[in-house]
Amino acid sequence: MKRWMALFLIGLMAISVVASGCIGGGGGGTTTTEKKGAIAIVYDVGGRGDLSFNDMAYLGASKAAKDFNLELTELQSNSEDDYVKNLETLASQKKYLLIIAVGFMMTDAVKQVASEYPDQKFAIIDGFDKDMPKNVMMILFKENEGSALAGALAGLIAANDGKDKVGIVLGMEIPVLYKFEAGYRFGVKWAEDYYKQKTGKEAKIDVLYQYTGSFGDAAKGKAAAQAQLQQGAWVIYQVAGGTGLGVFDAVADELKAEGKKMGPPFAIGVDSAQDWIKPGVIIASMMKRVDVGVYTAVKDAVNGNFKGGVLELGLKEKGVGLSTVDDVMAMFNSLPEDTQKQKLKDLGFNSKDELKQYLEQTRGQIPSWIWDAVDQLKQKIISGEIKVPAPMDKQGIEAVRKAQTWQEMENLAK
Amino acid sequence: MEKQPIIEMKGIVKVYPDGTKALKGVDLTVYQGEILGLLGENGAGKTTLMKILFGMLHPTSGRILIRGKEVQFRSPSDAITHGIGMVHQHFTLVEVFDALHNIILGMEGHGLFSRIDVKKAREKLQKLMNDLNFQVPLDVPVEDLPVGVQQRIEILKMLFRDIDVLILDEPTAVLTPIEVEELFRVLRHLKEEGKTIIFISHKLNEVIELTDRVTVIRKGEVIGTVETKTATPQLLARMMVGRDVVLRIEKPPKEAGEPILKVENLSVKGDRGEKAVKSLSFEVRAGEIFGIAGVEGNGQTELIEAITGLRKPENGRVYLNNVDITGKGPRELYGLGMAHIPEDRTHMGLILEMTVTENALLGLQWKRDFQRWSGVINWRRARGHAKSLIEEFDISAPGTEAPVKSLSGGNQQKLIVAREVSKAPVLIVAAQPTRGVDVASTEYIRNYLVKLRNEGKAVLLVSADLDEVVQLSDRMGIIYEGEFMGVVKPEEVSTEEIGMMMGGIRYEEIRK
Amino acid sequence: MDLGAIISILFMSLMAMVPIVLTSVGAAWSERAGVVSIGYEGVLLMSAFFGAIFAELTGHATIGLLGGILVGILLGMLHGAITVYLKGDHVIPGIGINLLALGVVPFGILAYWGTAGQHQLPLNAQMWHISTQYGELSPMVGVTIVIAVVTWWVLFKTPLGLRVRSVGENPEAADALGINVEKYRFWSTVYGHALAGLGGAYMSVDWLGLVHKTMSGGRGFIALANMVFSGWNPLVSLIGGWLFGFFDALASWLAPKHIIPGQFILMLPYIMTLIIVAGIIGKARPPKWDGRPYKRE
Amino acid sequence: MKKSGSEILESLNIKALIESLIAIFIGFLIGAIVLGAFGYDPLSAYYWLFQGALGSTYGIASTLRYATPIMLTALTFALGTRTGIFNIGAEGSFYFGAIAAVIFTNIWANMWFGLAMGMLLGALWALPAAALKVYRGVHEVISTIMLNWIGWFFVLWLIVGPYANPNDPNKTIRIPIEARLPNIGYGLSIAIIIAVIAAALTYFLLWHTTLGFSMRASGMNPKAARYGGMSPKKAVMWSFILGGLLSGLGGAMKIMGEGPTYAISQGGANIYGFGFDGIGVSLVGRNHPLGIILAALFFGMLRAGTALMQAEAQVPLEIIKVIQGIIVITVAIPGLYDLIKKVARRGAA
Repeated sequence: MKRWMALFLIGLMAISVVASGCIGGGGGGTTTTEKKGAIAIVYDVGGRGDLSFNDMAYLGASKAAKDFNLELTELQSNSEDDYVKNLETLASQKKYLLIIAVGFMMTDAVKQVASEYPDQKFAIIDGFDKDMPKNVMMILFKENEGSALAGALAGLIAANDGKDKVGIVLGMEIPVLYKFEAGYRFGVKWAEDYYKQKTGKEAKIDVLYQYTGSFGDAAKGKAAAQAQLQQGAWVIYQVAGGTGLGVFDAVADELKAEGKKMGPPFAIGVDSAQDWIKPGVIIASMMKRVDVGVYTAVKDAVNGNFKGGVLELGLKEKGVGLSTVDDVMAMFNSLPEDTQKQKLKDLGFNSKDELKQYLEQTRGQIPSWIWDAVDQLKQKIISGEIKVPAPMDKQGIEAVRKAQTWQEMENLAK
Repeated sequence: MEKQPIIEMKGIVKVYPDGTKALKGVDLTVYQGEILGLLGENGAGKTTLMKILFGMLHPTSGRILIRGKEVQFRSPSDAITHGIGMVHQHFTLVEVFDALHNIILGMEGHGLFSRIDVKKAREKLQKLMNDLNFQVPLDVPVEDLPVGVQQRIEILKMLFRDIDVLILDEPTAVLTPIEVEELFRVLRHLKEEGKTIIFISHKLNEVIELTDRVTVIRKGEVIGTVETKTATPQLLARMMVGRDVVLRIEKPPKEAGEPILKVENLSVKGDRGEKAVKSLSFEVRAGEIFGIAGVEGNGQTELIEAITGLRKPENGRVYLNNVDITGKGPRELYGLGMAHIPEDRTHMGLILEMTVTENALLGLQWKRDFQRWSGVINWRRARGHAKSLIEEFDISAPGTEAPVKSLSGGNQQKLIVAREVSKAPVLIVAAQPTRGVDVASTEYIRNYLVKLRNEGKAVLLVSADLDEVVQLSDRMGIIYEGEFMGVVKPEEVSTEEIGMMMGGIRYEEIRK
Repeated sequence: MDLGAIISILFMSLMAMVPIVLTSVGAAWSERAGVVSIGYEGVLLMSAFFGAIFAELTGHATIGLLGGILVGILLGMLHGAITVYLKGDHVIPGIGINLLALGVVPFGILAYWGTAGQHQLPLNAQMWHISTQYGELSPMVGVTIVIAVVTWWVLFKTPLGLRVRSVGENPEAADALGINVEKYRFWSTVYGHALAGLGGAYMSVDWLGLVHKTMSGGRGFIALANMVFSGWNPLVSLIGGWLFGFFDALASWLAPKHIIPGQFILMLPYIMTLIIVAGIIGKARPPKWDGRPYKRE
Repeated sequence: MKKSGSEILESLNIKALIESLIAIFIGFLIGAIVLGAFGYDPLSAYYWLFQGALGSTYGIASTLRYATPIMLTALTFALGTRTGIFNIGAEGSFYFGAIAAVIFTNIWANMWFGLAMGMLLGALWALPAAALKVYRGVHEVISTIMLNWIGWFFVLWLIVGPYANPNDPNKTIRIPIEARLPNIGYGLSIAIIIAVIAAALTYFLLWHTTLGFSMRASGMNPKAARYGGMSPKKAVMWSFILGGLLSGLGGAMKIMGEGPTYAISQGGANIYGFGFDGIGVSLVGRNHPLGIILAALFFGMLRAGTALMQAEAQVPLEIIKVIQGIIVITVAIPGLYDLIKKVARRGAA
């Protein structure tokens, strides 16, 4: 029997290998054409495929690589312990024009490695340190500004439909997310005020919020969103990476249950223009244009304009903003060809144009004055007339949560 | 009526992988409808023979015929299909199942996925129990039932499978006298029903009371078969234990000194909660070997464990050199001058995976001699110690750092004896000191025990080997079901009388 | 809390219970036969991944579920081969399977779909759901209930179940009555892992419609806790698993109200299990030969 | 402490060591087949893997850095198995060691104090499982799995709540500079030296002390240990406590010795998984401190090499986990050596 089992085990291993061979496909294709140089990108632990900022960073880097004929090297990080090693390994090769670190988690690592390699140029997304060496460009985003637009959109949709709750589902409770939450709350309060001024009717809109504790557990996101929907949330903003995918799912289910193809209720996407993931469900996305940031950094490095220090991208710099249909289509076009085809097939569209039409139709579900109002807020923020709070710690966010009006919140921002 | 042989075993030989010859060509005939007693000391080969008949062991050579047809059993279920059932000394019941499910297990009827027809099974069982005129509760988990009832469930389990031959291995060992009576009644009833019963026992009275014929086995050979009607306890005892004494041990007469070990009214419970040792009292004096003879399983193990600190006694006291040691742990006892040669060499006396040195240190590890500083072992000394034990006791070992499992059984045992003696004890408790040990080592160990006695140490010897006890002891107690049937000087009694005491007859009764 | 909310929580908890219940029921069966595995976390993850591939290749969610079962069967055979036939340790292979899953799934997602970490399933590869105004229900909820009930029934009412339990309680006794201990143990292990495989595939092709590299999220361990909690009884596992789902849903429900830190709610099942195994409340006794290899003398 | 190398080797089982090497070989072999199947070049992958791990001083330093925490958690597991128990609670003790370092160095900025408190809390977290095992007979696999999760959520709460860094709440408060472990270059702290010393001490404990003697004796044969005057219960208790202590030390050193952050990240990402990895290390190292040092270095190497492997061979780093998983499963096959010999003989015949 033992012998038989031994053969079985070996057979099983063989089967598993063959099976994995069958599902094998792409990967590994390295181009042989001459490149003018190289850039490298180190992803955060989430890694590519988050449909969020790691993917956006890739989008920017790959576009830059193509435009400037550069070789692109990507490194995943298995855990935080890998940051220093990944950066150090790349830096020691001394062949990269620029090394881009994606994510605030890498701040300390970049600081350390950059001081060891003063001649190597670095860029870090979302990371800030006041003692950062000169060879590092720190690209920051004003997520609070973008989130304010999401909040205004959500608040107005709810008010317009006579609802009194909107939701936000977040990932792990980390301070970066406080900026999203605060901006969103600000937008909602602003919407209350705007609605009252426009219609003369009182609107009181509560924000249901939940930190799910994870960026990777879609089940949790779905449960959280379902709970909020049941408690009356009319629009839900997701700021939770992979967990947020469950939010879309929950809203889609809700629509299906009501026999609707399009919202409301709606979801709002985050980071990239995520609308295409579930057209009809996602009214818009708060884009954080990590791609723009990365592209800018590479461009500067190529053109010799690279400067260390902070590059802060807000609404004004088009670093954040609500997605337009064109943004969504651009994002969609950046997907691999077969993914696009498959997605269209799933959605039951014959062409990209149909998708585009559908997206426009979705946006048509809400009156245009709402879109105008959101744009109005955007202009005011750009002009500096309105300031959006950006709390960086627990007390800060608690203060925002307590604030009753957007003006109160604005005072906190000052 | 002419007797029909139902089972014929011919020339059964069983050699275990380690070379032990358990059966040396045994012939056994069992007739339809009789109760056959299978009598013998332990190690005689009774159980081995029956396990072969039940398909649990495979004979090295020999043939088995059932109703004249030759059979070969691969497993117990083969035996059951041929109508042979066995109730083991330790039961094979699923403790959490009730009696009903234990009995029908594997014989549930219908397909595997259909519902068990509990009602039908119950009816069938009830009828069976009514026929046999004994009852067991069918719905109580068997772990909650007394052993006597569990045994009946085992018997029912076999009968449920329509067996014709029922083998019972030492069935009365764990029963109370009333339960024994009840069992005998059931067995007689079964006989009337036409079943054949093989009754393994070492208890003379029971064999005489119950069986039709008795086959006596000794050292893997059949000594003879007698009609029970014609047998006397004396005859059976002689057949069972009688032998030529092979080894002679020189033992000069010696006056015993002060009592070293005193045991007073000691009662100990066994693993199943039964009373294994019943209010036993005795003492072992300096310069004396006190032997305890008896068939295994009569409380010796529990007695020794209670004395050596491995088991908490129920009642009574134990004194060593007038110090009350009742309930003290081994470490303290070793400090007070006790040494213990345990009966289970491979599971208790040694750690087979460890080296000779490590084993030589077992129980001595706290001695200052072997400590470099407190808590740290001085292995150089320990190795030296092991080396001196090897030399002194002439242990053949590949080296002090070889794992002990690479030593032969005899040398392993010598290592234990050497280690225990090196503790410079005042009392040596030696349990089965020569079991499974080759002739040369046996002689060496026995002589050494006598030497210790001559040096004035107290020796408590427990052995299932009667020769050993008789030859070595100055005084001996014969234990039966946790009690002494008599405490005698070996030279004052005959082997026959000892055999009768081992079979459960009190010395006073024999002398009457 | 109005009726709608209650029904909604109920639906959520029913959907959430499926992988936990299936795994607990499978694990209970396997341990009743005496084989312990702590590799269910890895089985869930790998079958979620491979199940999704099967579903996408064929365009049928049900094939995906079957694919998950197949992955479970293969892993169960591996575990059974090592533990039952080669008499190996019961815990170590599970550790290896969990570790393997953490490599195979992220690697596989990247290699197969070209995305890192997660993949959304196309609609045609997702299971059809029953929609109501309070939320959705998967037919798998019903299947799970049926599996739990049938498994319980077979385990406690049929000859097969009696034999499986005897093999885990006292293989000697079973062996003496002609029951092939190794065969029963091996196939029980396979069945246990197959159910976990079904649960894993459910997560990807049915419940969530996506594959994520850490999507098992500790459910394999929760399922083990639930199994102990339920006293190795599939029917109680069903209720226990639903309770876990219910508390999970309730915790999500309560979370926006921010009463106690979420971490403490998440701890609850583990604390409860610890209390139960410690015998402080209730009684949980594993099968007597659970986790012990059986060798005939 | 004078001992010959051969003596240590004797306590290592050579055949078992060969089995580990076979397992590693099979792991790489299947890894290569998987890589090949997906269109990657396994040779180049492995070349750059080893180049990355051993080809430069920095690579070697990374290898040592990665080897440190898993060496300690592996020792925890090994102490358990040597005492006959399956202690998979290293993970939980590791969390508590880490959080203890954060909490207590901020009370008194002293390295030794931080390490000591890490060990203490690590040991404390091992106590419930020990007590449940000894007094209630609860199987340690169940209790330690549960305790790991409870510890995980508890520590998550501590790091997001009371001990979050007010200036940078993405992590906990940092270890004060005075309390950090001295750096010996290339991002490597003296943690590795302490870990190797801990392994040596564990060896010394198991093979040179009375306590270690009774632990090993209890693990191999509790009945004989009792006969030898030892207390198997006490041995089990000590095994849990000392094991927790080692993992606690590992957790404390992870935070106190590893830059650049010297803090626990939110979500506990830099303290998660070391206990589980340690089990694999211990199994491959045959539960022997010397074997564990080697196995930890090997596992550390696998992780240190991934950066270059990704950069130069474009191979996803997850392949390393695949290889590790296969190695552990292969190690779990009992009598692997004899099995392979038998199959090989059959093949030759």
